[in-house]
Formats: sequence, C-alpha cells, structure tokens
Amino acid sequence: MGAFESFADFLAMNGYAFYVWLSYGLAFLLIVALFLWSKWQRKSIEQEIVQQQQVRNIRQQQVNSEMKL
Amino acid sequence: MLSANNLTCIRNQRILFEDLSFSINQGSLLYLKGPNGAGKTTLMRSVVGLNQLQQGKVELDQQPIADCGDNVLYLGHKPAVNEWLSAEQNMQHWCNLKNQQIDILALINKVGLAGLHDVPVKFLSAGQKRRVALSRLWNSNAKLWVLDEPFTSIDVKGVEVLNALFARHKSQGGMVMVTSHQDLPTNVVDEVLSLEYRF
Amino acid sequence: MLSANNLTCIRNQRILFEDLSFSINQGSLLYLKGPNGAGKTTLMRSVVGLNQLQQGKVELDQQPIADCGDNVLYLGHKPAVNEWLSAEQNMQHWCNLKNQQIDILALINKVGLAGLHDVPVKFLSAGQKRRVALSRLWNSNAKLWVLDEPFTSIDVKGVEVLNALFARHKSQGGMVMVTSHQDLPTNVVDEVLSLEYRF
Amino acid sequence: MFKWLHPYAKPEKAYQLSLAFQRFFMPLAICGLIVGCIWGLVFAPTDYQQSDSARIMYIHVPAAIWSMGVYMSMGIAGFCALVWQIKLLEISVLAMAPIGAAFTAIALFTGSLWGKPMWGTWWVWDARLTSELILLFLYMGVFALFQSFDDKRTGAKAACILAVIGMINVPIIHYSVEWWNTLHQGASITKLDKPSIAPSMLWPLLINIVSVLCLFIAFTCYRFATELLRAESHRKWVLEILGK
Amino acid sequence: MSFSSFFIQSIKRDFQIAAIQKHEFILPVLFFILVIVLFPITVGPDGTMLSRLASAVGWIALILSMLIALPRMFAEDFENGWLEQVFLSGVPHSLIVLSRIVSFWLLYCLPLVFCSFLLVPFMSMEVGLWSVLVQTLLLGSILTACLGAVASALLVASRKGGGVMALLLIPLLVPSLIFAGAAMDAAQQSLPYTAPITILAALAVFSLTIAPLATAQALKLNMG
Amino acid sequence: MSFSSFFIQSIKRDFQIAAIQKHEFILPVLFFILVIVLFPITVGPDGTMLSRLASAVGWIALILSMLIALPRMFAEDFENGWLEQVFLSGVPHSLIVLSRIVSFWLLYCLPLVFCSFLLVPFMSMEVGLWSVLVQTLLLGSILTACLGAVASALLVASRKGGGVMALLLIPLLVPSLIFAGAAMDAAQQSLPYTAPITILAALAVFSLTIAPLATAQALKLNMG
Ligand code: HEM
Ligand SMILES: Nc1ncnc2c1ncn2[C@@H]1O[C@H](COP(=O)(O)OP(=O)(O)OP(=O)(O)O)[C@@H](O)[C@H]1O
Ligand SMILES: Nc1ncnc2c1ncn2[C@@H]1O[C@H](COP(=O)(O)OP(=O)(O)OP(=O)(O)O)[C@@H](O)[C@H]1O
Ligand SMILES: [Mg+2]
Ligand SMILES: [Mg+2]
Repeated sequence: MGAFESFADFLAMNGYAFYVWLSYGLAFLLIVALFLWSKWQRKSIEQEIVQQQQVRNIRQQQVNSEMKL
Repeated sequence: MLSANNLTCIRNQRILFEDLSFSINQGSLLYLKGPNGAGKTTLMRSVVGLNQLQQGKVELDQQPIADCGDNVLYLGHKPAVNEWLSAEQNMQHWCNLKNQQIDILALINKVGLAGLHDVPVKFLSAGQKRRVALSRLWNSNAKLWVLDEPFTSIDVKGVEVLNALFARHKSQGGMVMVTSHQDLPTNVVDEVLSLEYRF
Repeated sequence: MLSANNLTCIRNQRILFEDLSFSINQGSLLYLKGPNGAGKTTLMRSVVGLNQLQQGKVELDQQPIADCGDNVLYLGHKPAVNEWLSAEQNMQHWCNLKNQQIDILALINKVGLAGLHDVPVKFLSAGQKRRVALSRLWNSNAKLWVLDEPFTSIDVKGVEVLNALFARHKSQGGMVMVTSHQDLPTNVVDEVLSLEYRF
Repeated sequence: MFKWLHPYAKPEKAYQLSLAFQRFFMPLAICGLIVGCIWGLVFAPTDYQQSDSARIMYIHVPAAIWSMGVYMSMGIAGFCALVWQIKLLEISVLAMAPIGAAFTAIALFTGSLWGKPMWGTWWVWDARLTSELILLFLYMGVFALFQSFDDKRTGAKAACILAVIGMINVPIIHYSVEWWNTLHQGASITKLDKPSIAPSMLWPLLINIVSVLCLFIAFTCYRFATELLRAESHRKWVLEILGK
Repeated sequence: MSFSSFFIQSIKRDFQIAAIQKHEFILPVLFFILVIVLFPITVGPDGTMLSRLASAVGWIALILSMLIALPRMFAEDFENGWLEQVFLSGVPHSLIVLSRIVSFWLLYCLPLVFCSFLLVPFMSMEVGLWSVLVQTLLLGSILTACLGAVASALLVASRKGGGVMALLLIPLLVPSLIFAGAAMDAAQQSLPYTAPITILAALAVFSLTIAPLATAQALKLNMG
Repeated sequence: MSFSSFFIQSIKRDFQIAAIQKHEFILPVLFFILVIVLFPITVGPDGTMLSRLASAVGWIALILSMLIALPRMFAEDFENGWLEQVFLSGVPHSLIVLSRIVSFWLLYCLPLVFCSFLLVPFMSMEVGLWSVLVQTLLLGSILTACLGAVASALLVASRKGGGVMALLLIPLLVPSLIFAGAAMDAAQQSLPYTAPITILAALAVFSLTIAPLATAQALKLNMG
C-alpha cells in the first residue's frame, strides 16, 4: 500500500498520526463548515425574499398602516 | 383615585410649582397644560415617583405611589424601546416585565406596524418608533396612565385612535393624565390643570 | 427655485417614492403631508443631499444642491445641539459655522430662553431643547428651509411664532418645505405634496 | 474584453454565469482534492528528514499559498469596484472574504500542527507566521466591517475600502515583519531554503494547489450568487428565479 | 412577576440585544487575541521574556476590554428610558442592577477568561501557571464588573463622573492587581498561593454585596 | 467663513466640550498610567528586565488607551446631528475631518505622550532613550489617530466600538510598531536611529494626507 507496509502503519503515520490526521481533519472540517454555512445563508436569504414578498402582499390587502382600537 | 397634595419642586433655584394639589377621579382625564418649560414633565415624573420632590406626596387609592408598581403606566419623552431590537421583541420584553400574556402580532397590527414586526426599531420612522412605545396602552392593566406628549410624531388618524383609547380607558374606570401641545377633543377632557411658566 | 426631478428611493426593498418630481417657487411654502412611515423624512434628507437616492436629482436655482452649502437650512429630527453645552454656546458654534455675527443674547430672548442661556441643554425641557435647534431660523440667510416636524414639543404660542417666521421668510423671497402632523394655517401654505404609504 | 464582459455586467446574467462556473469547478475541485490527498497521504514517499509528518504539506502549502492569493484577488476586485463603481465587484469582495479566512485558518492550524513535531512548539513569532496571522485579522476585519453596517450596500463599499487598504498593507507588513525578525533574532527557521523537493512529492502538491484554486473559484461563485440575490431582492428576476 | 423570573428574563433580554449586535460575543475574544499579538511584535519574539509577561498581558487585556465595555453597561437602557420603566415596575432596584452585572459578566468577562488560554501557545506560558491566572482573572473580573457598575452608573448622566470613576476604579484595582501578582509569583516559584487568592475572593464577594446597592442608588440619583 | 477660521473654531468647540465632559478625556490617560504601573507589579521589580521592556510598554499603552478613546471620536456629533449640519454647510469634508483629527490628537494623544515620562521612574528607563521614545510616540500617535479616524468613521453608526476597532486598527499598525522598535533598538545600542524614524515620519505624513479623504467618505456612507 503505497509508502506504507500495512493499513495500521498508514494509520500510525510513523508516530505522527495525531498531527497528520488532526490537520487533515481540521482542514476538511473547515471546508465543509464553510460549504454548509454558505448553503444555509443561501437558504435563509431565499426564505427571506419569499417571506418579504408575502408580507408585501398581505400588507397590500390590508391596505392601511393605521392604528386601530 | 389619585390625589396629589402640596407638591413643590424647585429646579435650578427656580420654583417650578409650589403647594400644588390636585386629584383625578375614577374615570376621568386630567389635561395638563402649560407653555414650554413650565414644568409639566417634571410634575408628571414627580407624580409617578421618578423625581424627588422638595415637598408633598402623591397617593393612588390611599396608597403611596411608590408601592403601586403595575398600577401606574408612565410614558414619557423617552420611548423605553431598544433601537436594535424589533418591535416584536420590544413588546415581548414589555409583556414579560408587566407579566402579561398577549398576542403580540395582533397588537402590532393594531398599532399599524403590520409587516414591520421584525425590523429593528432603528429603521422605523419617527412616528413608527413612537407607536412601538405607545403600544403599551392597548393591553395595559394599569389604573392610572401618565402620558407626556403622547401625540408627538403621530399622524392625524393615529391621534384620533389615541383619543378613542383614552375614552375607552376612562369608561373602564381608569384615570388619565395627559400633556400635549395639540389640543385634545373636549369630550375626552374632564379637567384641565394649567401650569404657568414661573420665573 | 428648487426643482426635484424623478426622485426614487428604495429602502429595505420597499419603494418609498418613485419618479417623484416637484418644485418650489421663490416665496412659496411646500407642505409635505403623509401618514407615519410614508417617507417624508427620507424625502427631505434626499432633497438636501444627506441621503443617496437610487435615481433623480435636485437643483436649487439651476445648481446641484450639493454645491449650495449655506443656501440650504435643514432641521431634522436630530437637533444638532450638544447636550453638554449651554444654549448660548451651541448658538455661538452655529453662528461660527454659518459665519454670522449676531447678538446671541438677543436671540436667546427671542426664542424664549431668557435666563437659561448658561444652562447646559441637557437640563432644559423638551420644548426648550427644540427651541435651541429652531433658533437657527431667526437669522438664517439660507434661501431654502427644509424643516422636518418643526412643531414637535413646541407650545401653541411657539407654533404661531414659527408660522409667522415662515410667512416672513416667504415674503423675503425664501422657499420653505415643511412636514408636520399638526396642520399649518392655510394662509401660509402655498402647495401641498401628499406622500402615500406604499407597500 | 470589456465588450465581451458587458452583457455579464447585468445582474441576471452574472447570476447565471456564476452558477454555471460553480457547477463546473466544484466537481473538479472535489475530484482533484481526493486524488491529491490520497496520493499525498498514501503513495508519496516518506520524507527522509521529517518522516511522515511532512504529509501535512499537501494540505498546508496549498492553503497557505491561496490564503494570500485570495487576498490579492479580493483587493484587486475591491479596487476596481471603488474606482469604476461596479456593484457586482463589491459583492464579489464579500463573497471572497470568508473563503480566504477559512484558507488562512487552515494554513495556521496545519502549520502549527506541523510545527509541534518539527520545531517543538505550536507557535513561534517568525516573520511568515506573524504575517499569516495578521492576514487572518485582515480577513476578519473585512467581514466584521461588512456585518456591522445595517445597510448592506454601504457595508459592501466600506468593506471594499478596507480590502484595498489591506492590500496596500500586506506587502508592507510582510517585509517589515521580515526585517523585524532578522533584526532581533537572526534567521531562525528557513523553511523556504529547503532543497527542491522530489517530483514524486511535487505532483500531489501541484494537484492539490490547483484543486484548492478550483475550490476557491467554485465557492466564490456560489457565495457571489447568494449575495447577488440579497442585493437585488426587490428586482423582478430574483422573484422569477425563486418562484420556479 | 416573581423575582427569579424577572432575573432570568432580564438576563435573556441582555443576551438578545448582544446577539443582535452580532459580534458582541466574539469581539472580546478577538480583542484579546489582538492585544496578545501586540506584545510579541513590540517586545520581540523572545520566548522567555514573553513568558514572564504573560500574566500581566492577561490582566491588561481583561481590564482594557472591560473598560471599553463598561461605559455602555447602563448607557443604552438609561438613555432610551427602559431603566426608569423597570425601576417603576416594583422590582427591587438592587435586583435589577444585579441582573445587569451578571449578564455583563457572562457576556464580556467569561469569554475573556476562557480566551486567556491563548497565552499558553502565543506567550509560551506554562499550563499550570495559566490555571492560577484563570483563578485570579475570574475573581478579578467579578471585582471589576462590580466596581465598574458603580462607576458606570455614576457616569451615566452626571458630568462629574470622570473623577469619581478614576477615584473608584484605580485605587481598588491596584490592590487586586498586587494580590493577583503575588499569587502568580508564588505559583511560579511553586509556593502556596491560596492566601492572595483568598483575599481576592473576599474582595470579590464584598464588592458583590455592596455594588448593587450603591449602583441602584447612583442610578436613582441620575433619574432626577 | 474662511476655511482657516472654521478650522480654529471647530477645534475650539471640541476643547470646550472636552472641558465639560472631563471623564471622557481623563479615562485614556488613567488607563495609560494603569498599564505602566501594572507591569512592574506583575513582572516584578527587576530593573534591567523592566528597562528592556520600557519602550514596548510605552507603545502598547499608547495604542490601547487610544483604542478606548477612538470610538467616541465622531460618535456624539454624529448622533446629535451636528456632523450632518457641518457636512451640509459647504466646508470641504476632509477639512472637517482633519480638524477633528487634530483636536483629537491634541486632546487625547499629546497628554499620553507626556505621560510616557512615567516610564523613566517606573520602568527604570534612561532619559536619553525616553527622548527617542517620545519621538516615535509622537509620530506613531499621529498615525494611529489618522488610521483610527477612518476606523471610527466606518463604525460610527453601528455601536460596535472597541472590538471591531481593534480588529481594523491593529493589523494596520504593525509596520509602525516594528519601525519604532527598530529605532529604539538602535538607540539602545547607540547606533544612528534616523532611518526608522524617517520611515515612521513618512508613514505619518502619508496617512495624514489620505486619512481625511477616506474618513470623510466613510462618514458620508454612514449618513445614509
Ligand atoms: C502556524 C505555522 C505556519 C504558518 C502560519 C505557515 C505559513 C506558511 C505560508 C504563508 C506559506 C506560503 C509561502 C509562500 O507561498 O510564499 C507556507 C509555505 C510552506 N510552509 Fe508553512 N507555515 C507554518 C508552519 C510550517 C511548518 C512547521 C513547516 C515545516 C516544517 C512549514 C513548511 C512549509 C513549506 C515547506 C512551505 C512551502 C514553501 C514554498 O513556497 O515552497 N510551515 N507556510
Ligand atoms: N435607515 C433605514 N433603513 C431602512 N429602512 C428605513 C430607514 N429609515 C427609514 N426606513 C423606512 O422608510 C420608511 C419611511 O421612513 P421616514 O422616516 O421617511 O417616514 P416619515 O414619513 O418621516 O414618517 P414619520 O411621520 O413617522 O416621521 C419607514 O417605513 C421605515 O421603515
Ligand atoms: N434635570 C434638570 N436640572 C435642572 N433643571 C431642570 C432639569 N430638568 C428640567 N429642568 C428645568 O425645569 C423646567 C421645567 O422642565 P419640564 O421638562 O418639566 O418642562 P415641560 O413643561 O415639560 O416643558 P415642555 O413642554 O417643553 O416639555 C425647565 O425650565 C428646565 O429648565
Ligand atoms: Mg415636557
Ligand atoms: Mg419623519
């Protein structure tokens, strides 16, 4: 298997497992987080726009911004 | 019944009012008049206990006003509204403070802010901000309302609604004390107290 | 002559006004009406150039308004008065800014703050604070006055005086643009512009 | 070139184009990263000096390089936006800032995880590291500034101003920090003066560098489209798109 | 409303406001990091030197970020009139103030204390020493929040506040700094450091009992 | 009004307000002193160590205390509407800003530079070195005031103050910190130190020409 003798060796990374895997993990995590965040942002903006449109429609039906008892 | 006896306030070595006594009966409205700087605001703040008086005491139903907590509603020049929060959140906090359970969105509709419930108050117009503050009148359980220039920035129709609110509150046995530089309709006003500008 | 052409403003994805054009002739007063939140304040700030418009331009005597500096006097919701300074100091700074040499104590008398000239504005009543801001109308050299709810907190006599001031300014060939929720006397108003609340 | 670009200056077209770009580059980036990482982690030879900790390189170096690259493109976009008053570019600055910040953070984390076994500490105040940290602050500043405006349009303009100021400052910071360090300490860690690496290690590195670039492009396009929707939300085309 | 629910509601409100001014939570943290970064850049990247400075840096960053935040402790609620409405509503005044102090501490001080962990990598501080620093910072931040509340209440409307703030904060902060320094010194030399920490704790408890009363009085005075 | 008289009048106004609101301008000075006092307390009374730190402490104290003062640079005038009136009055906008920068520098920075004299007794600094420090501080404070004006103007409408301010400001100040450090080092070793000081001066002049324009733009942006 590539530069390693066994899969266990590969996981152990010559004793540097912690550093190597943590750094790859963190990098992966950050990228995924950025991706999810962007997705979430997009969704919330879409919702916001649709909602705003609805509100506008509702208000047009209500027609007034007057105080009532 | 609200009774204020022998109130005296001296500000900056100037006597604003001296030995002033008045009372408001159940179901009546006191219209406090006077030119700018006469001491109307000071008098109102003294009545609700936000101002140290040189002399005199105020009682609501024979109790000192300081103990009347939720029976008094004072709305002054300052709106008591956080600019960063939305109208809805502001109203929610007020209800929490006053321990009320009400339908806030309905209230927002009533004060004419429909559709603006989640906009930070900062972005509302002057009159809309004022409406957020005045929304407290709608579901108030307080017997005594003390309102300092409530009509500021409110449009003509809004003023009518407020007057109708006063009438309703009076009919339910409430008491109202109002100042304004815009005249109130005569059918709402029961008593008038005029403060003069004293030198 | 002030001419505003094709003004459009969108706030918070809401169109406040679109393709609005109007003009104010020499010696006339434009009364801007509308319910709360219609966009009166926004329009006024756009006219004096404090607000970026989506579209449209404003000219005073064929000059873009941005170059008219001292020919425009805008008094908005914010008083432009430092609360820690006294009325006298505030007025002095204003005169310095506008390069006027006037008798400030006389002005203080005129706006009805006699005896309060050295009190920090913080300690004045709401109406008195407002008077400090409005004192700028008395000796103004500006051709165009843009006043946003000038009557707020001002007592009845004060409102009369302000109306008289508008009349005087008009008779001297000035232009005035006013909003207010209190009606102006008909003899002062030349034109009315109504803004609707749009959704 | 401007003629060719002109139709795309319309928000609608730009929206479509950016989404198309995103659809093209995203798979490319993902495939590239998978290939590069597996090559680097499994097949590349073990470094004779640093042993297997050197495998961090395949993620550290691309992130570090593009953390700067993103800032340069952000600064340039901001500059053009301010000079030619192009609204679309303003928006693109905002789209890029968080991506750059993420790359910078990755470079910092992986670098510091590499540093612990190699130098024995998580952190030293070396010129390169210090300027990378400051770069992170610059990114955060751009984003925080944008967030602290209530009006998104003005916020975007302000962010552009800061991005440009930052771009002027990045080289100044870089060289001054370098000077500062040599002045106090003498050269401490010369990680750049290594013998050029073997091709068997270079290939996965190059693949990763390119695919991180693709990732950057894909993310930027996606976020750009989102920001565009927000900025144009009162326009008809937005509602049409969302209505579908 | 029962007092405990008032307490919780009012802390919730403060958190809500902080959450809207979004970065409020992250900013102290960022600020802390920036202050820490300033030191190696000016002092130079010498590890032993930096590690000797570490605890001082922690304290300075704490006090500074609190000084930036303190003037706004009551300012907003006072200016928009919310505070007078709460004072009118019949809740004990010192409870109102206490809830504000608590939410302030949670919002501005606690994150900083956590962040002081960054001193370990950035200023080569030992982890053992850091844990002592955290204790002093926790107590010190309570003390600062309490004293700061009084000062901030005095400042909120009166213009004579400046002198008072100075007179109040500095003389009380300097002793607590000395005790904190003593604790750190002792810990560095592996001596017992409970005595100075106990004194700090006593100061914190004392200020926690006195400050709400004094602050409520000061606010009342300022309302007119 | 002629521009020069506007300039003088507006500086006068700022001084008048500062004289009334004393606390605003005492607080940064006090903080400066506090930082300087804090170091001997926490680091311990080791003379040589302290004297090595002295110049760095002076700089850090300067930057940190300016961070306290900067958020208020335009806040008040912006909130009460004075600033928009001045912007409307036809005076060049960058002149308005420049006058504020100058008055800010006179009110908040100059006192700090004077106070840095405290380093001589407290941190056993040599007087000769201190005079070099003062030169770097003078130039550095101009730079900080200019960059701070931009930051403060950008943030004037969002009351985020301190945290974002630090985030915007400190990264930009790194070069000047480094050059100041270089000057101090050279002076300590009795080498000529004009080169870094000249660079600092160049940076200061550069920022003094650019900052007013950027600040005016930023304020305009915030007015709506
Ligand atoms: C927190 C710690 C670290 C940071 C912030 C950091 C930052 C950077 C940056 C910004 C680059 C890009 C250089 C350029 O393109 O000009 C880079 C490249 C590199 N770094 Fe790091 N680094 C860190 C730790 C390390 C460590 C511990 C090692 C290995 C011992 C290392 C090895 C490398 C290598 C080999 C390169 C590629 C150099 C080249 O461009 O050819 N880094 N690093
Ligand atoms: N900074 C802002 N950002 C977003 N929306 C705003 C902003 N300022 C005002 N608005 C919105 O624009 C509308 C018009 O506001 P404006 O202050 O112009 O009203 P107005 O006609 O002056 O009302 P009033 O009579 O209450 O003073 C309001 O509905 C408000 O929600
Ligand atoms: N905190 C204070 N300290 C000193 N004097 C004060 C203070 N507050 C008010 N005054 C003075 O008391 C007088 C009355 O003020 P007050 O606000 O009660 O007037 P008002 O009748 O409400 O006027 P307005 O119609 O303008 O609101 C004013 O002349 C003012 O100068
Ligand atoms: Mg009043
Ligand atoms: Mg208005």
